[in-house]
Amino acid sequence: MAVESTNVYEEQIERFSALDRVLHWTTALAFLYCLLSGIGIAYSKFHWLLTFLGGGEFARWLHPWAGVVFSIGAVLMIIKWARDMVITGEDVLFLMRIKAYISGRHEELPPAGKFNGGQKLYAWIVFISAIVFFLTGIVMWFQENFGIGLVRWSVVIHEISFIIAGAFTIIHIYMGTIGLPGSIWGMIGGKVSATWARFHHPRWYREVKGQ
Amino acid sequence: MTNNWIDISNSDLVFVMGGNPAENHPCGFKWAIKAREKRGAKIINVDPRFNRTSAVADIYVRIRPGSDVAFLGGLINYVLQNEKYQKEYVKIHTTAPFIVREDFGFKDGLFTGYDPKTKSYDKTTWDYEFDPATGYPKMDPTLKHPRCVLNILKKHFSRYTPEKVAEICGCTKEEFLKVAEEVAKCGAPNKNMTILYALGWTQHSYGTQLIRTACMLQLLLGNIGVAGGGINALRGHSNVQGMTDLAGQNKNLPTYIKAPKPEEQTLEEHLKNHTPKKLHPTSMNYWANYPKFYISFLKCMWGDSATPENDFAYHYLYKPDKGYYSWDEFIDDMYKGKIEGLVTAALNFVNNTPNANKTIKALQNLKWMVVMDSFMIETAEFWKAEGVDPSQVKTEVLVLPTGDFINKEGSMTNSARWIKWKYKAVDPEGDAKDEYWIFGHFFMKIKELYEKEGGAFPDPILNLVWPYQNPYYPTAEEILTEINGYYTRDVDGHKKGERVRLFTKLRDDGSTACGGWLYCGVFPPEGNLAKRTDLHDPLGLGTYPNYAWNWPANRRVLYNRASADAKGRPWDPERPLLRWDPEKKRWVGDTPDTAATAPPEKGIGAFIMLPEGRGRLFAAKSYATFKDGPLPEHYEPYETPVENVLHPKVPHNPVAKVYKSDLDLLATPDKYPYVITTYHLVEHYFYQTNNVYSLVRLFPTHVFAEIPEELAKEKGIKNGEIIKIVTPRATVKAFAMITKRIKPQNVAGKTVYTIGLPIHGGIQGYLAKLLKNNAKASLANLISPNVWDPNSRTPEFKAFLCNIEKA
Amino acid sequence: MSTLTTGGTVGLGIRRLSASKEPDTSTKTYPELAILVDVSSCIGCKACEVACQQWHDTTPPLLTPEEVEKLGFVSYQSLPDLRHDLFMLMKFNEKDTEKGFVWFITKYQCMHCREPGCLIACPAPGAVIQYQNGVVDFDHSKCIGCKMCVVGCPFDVPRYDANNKPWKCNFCIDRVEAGLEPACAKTCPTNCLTFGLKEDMVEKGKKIVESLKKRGYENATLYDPPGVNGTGYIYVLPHGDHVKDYNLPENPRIDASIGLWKGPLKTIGSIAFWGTLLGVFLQLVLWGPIKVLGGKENKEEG
Amino acid sequence: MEVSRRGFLKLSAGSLGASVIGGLGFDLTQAHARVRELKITKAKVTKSICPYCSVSCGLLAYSLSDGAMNVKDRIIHIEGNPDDPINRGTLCPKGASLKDLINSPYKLKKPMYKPAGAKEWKEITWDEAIEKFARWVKDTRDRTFIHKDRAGRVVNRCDSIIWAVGSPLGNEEGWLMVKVGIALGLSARETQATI
Repeated sequence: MAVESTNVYEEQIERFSALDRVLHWTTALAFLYCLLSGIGIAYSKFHWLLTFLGGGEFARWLHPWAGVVFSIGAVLMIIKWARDMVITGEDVLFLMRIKAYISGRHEELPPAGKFNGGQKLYAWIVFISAIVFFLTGIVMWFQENFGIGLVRWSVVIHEISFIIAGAFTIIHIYMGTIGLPGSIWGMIGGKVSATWARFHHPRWYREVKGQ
Repeated sequence: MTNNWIDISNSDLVFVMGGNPAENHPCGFKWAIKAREKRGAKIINVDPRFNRTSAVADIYVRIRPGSDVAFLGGLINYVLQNEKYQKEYVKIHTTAPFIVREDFGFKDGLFTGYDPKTKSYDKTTWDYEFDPATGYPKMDPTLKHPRCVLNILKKHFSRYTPEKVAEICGCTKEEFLKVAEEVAKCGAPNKNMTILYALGWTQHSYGTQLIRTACMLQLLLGNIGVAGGGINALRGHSNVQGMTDLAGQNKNLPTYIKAPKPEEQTLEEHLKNHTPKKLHPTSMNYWANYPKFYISFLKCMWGDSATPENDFAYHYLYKPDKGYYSWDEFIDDMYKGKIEGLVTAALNFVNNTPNANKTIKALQNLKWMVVMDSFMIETAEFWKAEGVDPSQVKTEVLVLPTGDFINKEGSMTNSARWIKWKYKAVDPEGDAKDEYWIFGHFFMKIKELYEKEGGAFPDPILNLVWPYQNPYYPTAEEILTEINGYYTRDVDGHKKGERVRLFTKLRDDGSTACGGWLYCGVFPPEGNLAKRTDLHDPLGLGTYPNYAWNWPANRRVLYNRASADAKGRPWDPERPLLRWDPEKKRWVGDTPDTAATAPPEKGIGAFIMLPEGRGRLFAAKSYATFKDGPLPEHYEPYETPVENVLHPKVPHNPVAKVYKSDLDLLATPDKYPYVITTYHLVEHYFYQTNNVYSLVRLFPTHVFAEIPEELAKEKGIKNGEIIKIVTPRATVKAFAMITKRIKPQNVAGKTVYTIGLPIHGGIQGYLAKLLKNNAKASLANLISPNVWDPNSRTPEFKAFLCNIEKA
Repeated sequence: MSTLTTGGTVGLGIRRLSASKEPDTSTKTYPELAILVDVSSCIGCKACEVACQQWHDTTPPLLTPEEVEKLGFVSYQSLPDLRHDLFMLMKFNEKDTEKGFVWFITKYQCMHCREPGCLIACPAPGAVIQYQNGVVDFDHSKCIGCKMCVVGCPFDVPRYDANNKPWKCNFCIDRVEAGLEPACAKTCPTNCLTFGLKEDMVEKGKKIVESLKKRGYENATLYDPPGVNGTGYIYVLPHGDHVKDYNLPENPRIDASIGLWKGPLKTIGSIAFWGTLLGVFLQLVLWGPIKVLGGKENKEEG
Repeated sequence: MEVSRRGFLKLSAGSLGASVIGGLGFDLTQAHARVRELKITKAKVTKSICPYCSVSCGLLAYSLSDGAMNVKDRIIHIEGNPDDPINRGTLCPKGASLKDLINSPYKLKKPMYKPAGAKEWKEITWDEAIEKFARWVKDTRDRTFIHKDRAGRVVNRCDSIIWAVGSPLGNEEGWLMVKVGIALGLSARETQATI
């Protein structure tokens, strides 16, 4: 089992600015609420979840508003990070060797930039699903002004994008917390340790260090 | 109605014309639907508008408003020409064999005896030819004689050929023949047709004659007095039949006995004039008992002060000089300032009379007016009408709030003459009182005033029998006792005050008192039969003999003797309304017209109220003929777009009551080309329902006019737009409802458009708030013409002329 | 917990609830009820509409003349559409057809389908109830107001009020439970509405269709749409080839999207959800968190 | 529905297991729908007759209370009387909405009087109203009573008061009004049979 480095002070590199973090967490919280209340509403087995989200009616009321917050956040994210998230050949290679990544054999992986292939993929999933959620959500929210056919299929599409986005979000949350120790602080304090950066994002580390 | 509501389901053909029972009598119309379901009966509907009766009818024919007599005349002609009438029935139950006088005739729209100056007929020629030996009219049982009534009919209606009918009515010949064939089938003894009609026939300037045409058709087809047959007037209010019987129009005292004429100074003279003589040996001529009814009425009114010595207080009775004094002359006299006071109970004078502007103006000439109603009606607020300055109106108005049906115990007589009892559920609203209370207090107060101050001829008031335990608050059953009649002294086994069992027991020696002879029998000593609720129907024909009570004498179908042949065998064994049982030596079935034990051989005529004892195909002068002829004739409405094809020189009913004051203007087709007809909707009842939220809600447009699509296109009128309906008298504003249910018709070579205008406008209840400034101009009767049927005094609401413009 | 207890609810004659397991209802059986609407004897008098409104004490609006002119809505119909305070509506349609002028008059309300779109689409457990006698009713205490019932209903019937709760005809379940007949069926003057057991109503309907055919309406049909397994309101339509003109959907059924959404998508969703959770759990267990390795393993970055 | 002890035990192991996974042990049992109480169960019912058309449908009027004294009664529901052979429980739209007619906000509550030339109604008491009514009739009758007509014949009539009886009146109150009208010798008497 790998041993975490224990020296007391380690050089910290800023990974995310304050704005990035605020943006990420507002959107994340809104999205999380939408996901949970979505599950509560749509899946009868989890209807009990709504009692923790403010009760059935309140959750159904807040869900669309949280969706709006999430959509705005996602759009801002797109504006801010779309450039960083462009998937390159290396990222595709990274994804091809995802099995190595999750089993810790980093040496077989191409050096990752600020965001590795997985993170970029997830970003795009969030961006696209945000738009889909927003459009189908508006149709379902104000269904009187839309044809019944459109409303019915937007329910289906809304759920499909929920399944995709939901699954990847579970992975994202896992990797962000337990999967990669130390990365959560990048998004909370904004700084990561140099060794973390060198290990996970070598290319980004080199750029930051100006080499 | 000659028959009753449930009896309609015994019919083989339900002929609905001049009425819209699906909308105006829905719960009664179920029985026509049941006739179709039970017997495969057909429903035929003839109406200017495709209405909700037509929606369920098998055959619908559109005719122009006002052409009903032509259509019916055509049917009579078809039945006579093709010998489809029920020969046996016509021979023994109608006046077909009677022979008419030689000098009777009809030419160019006029019967013999017309005096243009007085615009009335000398009716001497409208009579039978009497046999000097017997004193009875001559008869020809073989029906060959050229002047027997049947042949007179054949000649008279020969002009109503199918082509002529199509030309006048605006329908096609084929449509007419299709109906004629169905109707003619009902001439067979085992095929009965029932006719359902209502205001669509009565509200014309020749309404009475129009209905007579239908009666004659039914007599020829042998459908009167039979189960599933008859002439069924679907009357208006829930108790209009009761009020027609008991309240009586001007010329009638309660139950059709007559008010005395000035020239009949003694009771004996009056009784002689009104006790008809038989015109056939077998006629029961029941009106011969007129003296018993009359004297019993006088005893009921003035009790002990009506003694044989003072002609039973005959002089207490008012003696009007006008023959028939009704609404039209009321308005005219008020308009001329001859009337000082008006007292109305549950009646909306302004909305119900034609040319309402004249009525509103007339009311301003009154000194005082008392209105009793449960809502604030337009009549009471005539001084708020359009163009009336309240400060100039000198009339003092008093409005007394009355309870409505749910706050009063009492009986109601439905259209089928059933007298049913109802109980009081709740007290009236606020300080409202019911009419018992009001008239109890009113009478005691005016009696007190006359006792204290005297006044003009107080005797009839002071001596009026007022036998109520609480004179200030009479109760329903005490009054019903008066109406039913009671013994005024011990006489042949009956105690004083004991209620009379049936009107056959009434006497003319003053020993019985009876407020309404027709109703005598509703409250025998055993108890109030109006309260009976026994649902047994042994005949299976819907007579329900033990449910409530049916005047006269609980006879559920009038003239039911005519449902059996000369030997007392029912024409149709399947529907044995009445059968002579040889063993029991009695009539079995519905209460018979004649005595229950009178054998058929004696041949007593079924039509017991008529001196001929038979159905009158010809209204002879010898007994109550009509002002406008013994036979019906097609006359155009007073405002008509086309000339009278049969006799152009006499287009309208020459004897109709038409008024000529400055406000009584008549429209002419050049400036007012469109025919307009007014009618009711199922969602409303006159104007009262404008106070009912859940009914006003049913029609979003509240006040609308139904405009044919083609006319709307021509005039560029859009659906839902407010339009003006213009007549020389006034203008009404309404929403335009463009419809396919009224189509243009080709009448006498001209294209005629018809417009429909439901009458439920006004300013009552929710309408004032909803229609705001249009409310006052939304009353349909502002534009109806002041033209009345001469016999029954019903206005011509159903066909007049107008023009329409965008508002 | 949406699984049904086998106790209380079935005892009350409930056949199934929205978003809940279908209980075994073999213990007590109730006859299926229905109302037959014989359009051939319907006079369009709206007595049913008034009786329904009176019994349920609702107050549908009075349109002002301005609203009427703006809507351009002028007809014998009382309002353009059903509302949360108008559970049933008489629909009028004047049309010249090949068989001459016909006035299509139809009583429109919740049809109480045997396969109710609202119940299937509704995600809230217990919000939509189908009784064993076929009546479908809403339970506002369970409803979360997500309007999926409107999406699911093939007849477009449920209407929402300001509290975001759905309203519709409930077959006068309170009257029916107390042994009375629904208010509309009782008041119908011409017996166009008949209330009774479903099989009796179907049988009577067929007999009326036969008699209509004899009277010249060749394509008279009995409208009991199989797409929703038959309905609680069945119609005898004299002009069976003009179903649309009667303002009735031609072939109402549960839309494929709802079937997809409530069926396969739910299972796929559950699989995806649990699969991913299992996946990350396995990663944690098999390879453990990907830690930053100090010292020798990653000497190549050096 | 409270889950009775026996009901709880009936939770078979299978469903219990599923619920643990599903609800983390939370048992938010289904409170099922309760059918609305029949609103007319305890109400007093009175048999009456619809005042509108001449079918005179029999109807059952349900009022607010069981008829106890301390109750201001009010109609809460009206439906057809199934035992009336003519309408057999059916009612048309007007009959079905009779409750709104009886409880209409536009019902007149007090006698009202409009003096000559006035612009608005004035409320008056019943005594004043009856007094005025009787006084007006007496004055007009006394002033315009015709004992003998021009030809010297006894006629005993008064032509200048119109006494109009509407058809909504029942037989008894209608006849009472006519009886008073005849006693007063009013010749301008009419009933609403033809308009």
